[in-house]
Amino acid sequence: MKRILALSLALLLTFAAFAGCSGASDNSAGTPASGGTAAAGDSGNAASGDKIIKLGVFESLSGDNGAGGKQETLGWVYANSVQPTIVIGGETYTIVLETVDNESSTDKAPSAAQSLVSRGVSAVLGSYGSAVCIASSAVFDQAGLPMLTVSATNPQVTADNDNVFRLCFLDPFQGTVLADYAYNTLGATNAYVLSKQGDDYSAGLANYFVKHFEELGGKVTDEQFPQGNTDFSSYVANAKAAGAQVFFSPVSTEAASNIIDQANAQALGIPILAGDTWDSNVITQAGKGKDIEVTIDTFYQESGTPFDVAFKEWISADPQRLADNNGDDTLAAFSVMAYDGYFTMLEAIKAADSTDSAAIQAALSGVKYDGQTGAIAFDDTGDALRNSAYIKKVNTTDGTWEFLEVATVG
Amino acid sequence: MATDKNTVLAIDNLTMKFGGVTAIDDLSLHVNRGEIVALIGPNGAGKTTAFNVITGVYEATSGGVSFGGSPIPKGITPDKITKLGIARTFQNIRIFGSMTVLENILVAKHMRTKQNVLTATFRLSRNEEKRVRREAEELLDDQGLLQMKDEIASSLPYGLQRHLEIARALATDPQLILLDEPAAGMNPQETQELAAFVKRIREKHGLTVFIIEHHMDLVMQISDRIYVLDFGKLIASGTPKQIQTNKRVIDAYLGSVEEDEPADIKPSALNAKKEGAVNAES
Amino acid sequence: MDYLPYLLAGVSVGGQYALIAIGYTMVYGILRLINFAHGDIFMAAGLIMIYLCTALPLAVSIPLVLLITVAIGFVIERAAYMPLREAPRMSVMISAIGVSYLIQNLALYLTGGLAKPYISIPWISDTITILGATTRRVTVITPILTILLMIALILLIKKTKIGMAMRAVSRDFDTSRLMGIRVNNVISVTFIIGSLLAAIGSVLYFTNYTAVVPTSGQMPGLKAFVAAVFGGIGSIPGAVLGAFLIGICENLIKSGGGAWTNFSDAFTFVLLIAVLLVRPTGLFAEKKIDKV
Amino acid sequence: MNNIKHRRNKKILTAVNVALLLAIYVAVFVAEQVLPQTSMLFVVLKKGSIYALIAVSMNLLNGFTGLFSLGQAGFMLIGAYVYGIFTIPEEFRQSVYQYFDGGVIHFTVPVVIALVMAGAAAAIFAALIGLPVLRLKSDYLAIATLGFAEILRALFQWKIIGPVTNGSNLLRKFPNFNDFNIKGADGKVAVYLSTLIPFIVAGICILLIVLLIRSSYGRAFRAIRDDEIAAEAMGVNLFKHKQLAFVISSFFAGVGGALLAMYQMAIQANAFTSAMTYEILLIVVIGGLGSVTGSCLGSFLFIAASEWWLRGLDGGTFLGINAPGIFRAGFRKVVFAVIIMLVVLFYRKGIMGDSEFSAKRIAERFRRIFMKRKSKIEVVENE
Repeated sequence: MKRILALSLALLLTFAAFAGCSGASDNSAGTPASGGTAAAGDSGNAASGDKIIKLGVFESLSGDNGAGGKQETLGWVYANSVQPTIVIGGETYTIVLETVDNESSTDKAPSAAQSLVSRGVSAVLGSYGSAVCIASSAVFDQAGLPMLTVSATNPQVTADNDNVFRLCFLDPFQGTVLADYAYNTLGATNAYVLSKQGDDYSAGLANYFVKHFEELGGKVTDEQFPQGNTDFSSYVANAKAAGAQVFFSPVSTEAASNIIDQANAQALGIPILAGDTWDSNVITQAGKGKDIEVTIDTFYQESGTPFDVAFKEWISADPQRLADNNGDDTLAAFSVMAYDGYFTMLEAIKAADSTDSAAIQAALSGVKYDGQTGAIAFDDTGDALRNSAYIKKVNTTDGTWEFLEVATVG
Repeated sequence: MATDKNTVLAIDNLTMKFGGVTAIDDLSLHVNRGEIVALIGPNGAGKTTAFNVITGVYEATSGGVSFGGSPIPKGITPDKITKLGIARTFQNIRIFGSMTVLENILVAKHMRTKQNVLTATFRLSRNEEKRVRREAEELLDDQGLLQMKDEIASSLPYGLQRHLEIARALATDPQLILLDEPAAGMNPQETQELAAFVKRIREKHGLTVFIIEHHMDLVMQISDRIYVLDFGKLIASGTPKQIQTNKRVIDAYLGSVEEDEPADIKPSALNAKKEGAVNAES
Repeated sequence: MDYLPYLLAGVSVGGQYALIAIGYTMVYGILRLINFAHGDIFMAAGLIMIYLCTALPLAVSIPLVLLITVAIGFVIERAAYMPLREAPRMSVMISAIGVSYLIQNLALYLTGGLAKPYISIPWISDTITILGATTRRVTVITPILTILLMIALILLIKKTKIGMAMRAVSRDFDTSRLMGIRVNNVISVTFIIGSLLAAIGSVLYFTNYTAVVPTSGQMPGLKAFVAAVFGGIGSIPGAVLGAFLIGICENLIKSGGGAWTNFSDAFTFVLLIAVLLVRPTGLFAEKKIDKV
Repeated sequence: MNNIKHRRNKKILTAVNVALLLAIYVAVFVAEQVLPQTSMLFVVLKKGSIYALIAVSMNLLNGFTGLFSLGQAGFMLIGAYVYGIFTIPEEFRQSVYQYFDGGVIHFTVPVVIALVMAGAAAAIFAALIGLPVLRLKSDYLAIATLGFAEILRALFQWKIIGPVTNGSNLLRKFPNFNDFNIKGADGKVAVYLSTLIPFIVAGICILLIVLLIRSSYGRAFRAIRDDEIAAEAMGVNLFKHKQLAFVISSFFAGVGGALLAMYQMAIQANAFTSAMTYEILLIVVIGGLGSVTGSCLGSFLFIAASEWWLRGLDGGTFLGINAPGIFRAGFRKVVFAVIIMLVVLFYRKGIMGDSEFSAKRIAERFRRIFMKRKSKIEVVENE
């Protein structure tokens, strides 16, 4: 008896799936999602008869990069709430965001990407984290969808991927800026570099930092920790044993807060330097009241502009958004980058004047847009023409970011 | 006992110790071709341990076992000993429960089939397979198990499972078969059938049989010679007649004999007494 | 090369693994079940502590978190494992994997998955210096507390009635049932003790490594299980020794520096396999001769 | 007499089975031409067939031979990497191996040969670790094989051998399923084969495993599972047969890993975690230990449920209910965990137990129903 029950269950589910998908891919199961993990409401369901254009939000909402992915998604959703409609071919379209979680893992990313493709999105926004971008770029390429990431800095994200565009600077640039800063500004000649094994971004940025730092004549101790490791006390001890004058660690916020904590516990005593992934209030909260010096480079620095104020109000208006932003309304750089990315994509859609993804992809490379994070333009491989990074420090007394300088190279 | 040409199995000064316990103490015995030899003794006398040493499950602490005149090298795995030609059954039935009756027999034939994993998978050695299947079905027919060849082994009644285990042992084309309490749990009528059967496999397959058994009437009826073990030591050996009247054997089984008991004991009486002794001891 | 900081770190993390490993080895000893969810109960204890401390004073929240964790352990056993008492071993293991998924993803769903900073418990998280190496007081407390708890547990098992019942059930499940031992209660007590030790371990562990995420129970859980197997499944002193050995070796490898550091986790398994080759059932497990 | 009748019946039943299988393959081919390429059904079919092969290879070990091994992810890793390393076209090697200036391997191998090499590499490695590991008893064997998989994962990400394995970075740009689509003159795809290819490769491999299980060696494996000591007493060399099962299972896990690489189009050693092995174990146990069709059915259900049907639970709407507050990230996995525990609660031996879903079972079922009705009619006639 049980066997028949099992088989009929299986057949029923397969049948339901068939029905689901045979209804063609544009109106997938359920009404068009109001999108976004953050609060709904703002971009309203499609009124009857009104035209809609779907944009896919492909982000890491769980796993190691979950924190960064959630903060970046806030940028997409806020931008969508500010500008929910667009005029294409004379008609106003409502922009609907379709969200999917790639779990920051390269073996789940392709299926998550395919799920977005099956919902008939015209273009893809995201993702945070270079590895999942690289892993899913081929899936979106097969479906002819352009992909715009705002925080994945590894060069391989756009190399030989003509459907992938990027707003942020690249690791070679970021590595050089940080190596310069360590060698010239901090005066360090002996650096200790700790990167995470199996993470493209981490290994890549560390590689460029080491290369440039050694070109400047500095000595480097380069080590990697395995995935899932939380005990950094030995690595801190290694740094002290190596007599390093700067501790460079391009890792995710979860590992970062452990490093800060153990550096403080073992009185590391030398400045900690890191890349854009550390630009989040997880770090300022971890550094508050600790005897450590943390300096990072990033794409954007909050400076009380009307945009900053409006964005912060929008975040604190909803408890879920506050929780996604890790409890307070400090703006993470990649949230603002996402905001600019949304409008860059809108520029491309207007230039293409159609919802066809191929046209949008063609138009995207020619887009020029003046965003909150500076002028945006693309070179022929799809990378942003950016040569400046904001350097800022953790103010350990009140747990906020303290702007230092804008660093440029060449 | 000089080991002459037709000695199939010989155990020389075998001792087996588990930690402090001496399960078998300096045991020597031999079994000649075509003989049915029984190994009896109260529970815990070391009978099954002796079988396990012969079949390589345990490695002897000292002394050795030789088969067909040549000594069995120490520490070789049981499957190699089976390949030499010694097959066995187990005290508590160990058939392959989830497989069919025929498959149980075919497993025993596996090592004798000339094949490797590729020829077997792609069914290249077709005639080998036919031969093996035919032999297996003959064996089952001989055991009266043929019509249930596709039944799952564990669904068979207890008695038939016993027969299956014996048939499976025969399927390895042995020269010597070790039967470990085959009649355990069988009613008298089944025991008689078994006695006839053991005699038949000796004639039909020219087999030598070495049997551990508690059913004295079965032992006395079919054995050419009997060895008696007590606490790991050989206390008597000889024809069934001699063993029945041997005082040391009776003591071992019954404890010291009360005065009024008649000297020679009929097997059935001995048997009943034995049940009593066993319960007391375990 | 001053090895003290590495030894200290090793002994401290070794002690924390030991507290988890004891839970593994007890549950396995009795149910022959690899309780995949045990590492996640350890993580859940950490998260619950953080949420409790936002509302309650420390003196209340520590006993409360121990209580809640024990309750979770008890409920998991009754809900997920008891109905499968007669099921094949593999199905109970899948149920354990299911529970592990459930706890991890429930934590992700409720807390949003962001790294939550663990509160600093006053006395034990102060920094102290021993012979020149600066570390936290918890790195010294952990080994001592672990040894004390182990001794207490061994006394419980050797001297008390419930201890004897546990030994009986682990020796032979069905016969002890025949002897009138209420097996389900014994199992529940095992889970309760296991979860209690895991909760204590989590308080110590997260004081040292303060970021708690839904997956932070995975690696310590796996290492504790390796320690339990390493020491001989079913033997509590074996599990504790195994955990200390793994903790120390792991950190010594990290001190090796250079290209070797990313092998610190993998090395734990090299160590385990080396031991299993010499002693196929772990260091202290009793040799089982299978009756033929 | 009944022997001939028996053999005739057997022929009919195998014919029906073959027809059933063919029907599935035709259905997949037709579905691929008819339905829109973007449908999630093809994700389930592609990944489902790959996981089915890996599940059957694990079932060969855990289900048929009774060896409890948790090393599947390690062998998939070897298979995926060997496939990737030897098939990346020369012009992409410079950008893929960017930190190792193009890596050391500068030749490519046709896809079919790469698949076999992937399996062979995994098999060779299995033979090596089989020597020390196969003497261990069940749970110790499980933890030892799990250990080897973790060691492998750390090894493949080691910077020192980066020129071969690209260290922590992704391998990509190697041929994948979509390259098999036949393009028409105008460059547009005329015939889609990208879902049929994994079905065919997985089908062939599973057929080989079934042939092995039905052969004399398969019986020896099952004998070892039922009673190791009795099997040895019947002349089955334990070590040789366990090693054989372990090596063959790893070969097909390697091929499965290569197919997974073709599906994902980018692979990273970091993703082949023990959690991946648990997923496969889940499929095997829920499908039914010792049932090949059980593993296949279990794999398609597992992929469909986790990757498709429950996807809405993360993204705001599910079955028409629109509640972004509840359906947030992580909720899908919570529901999935509960489903796993319920399924294993009700189907202790798995959905299929250890029997196979085949024409023979359907025939038996009809015969049993038919007999019951016939006996009722006879009763009526006799009165």
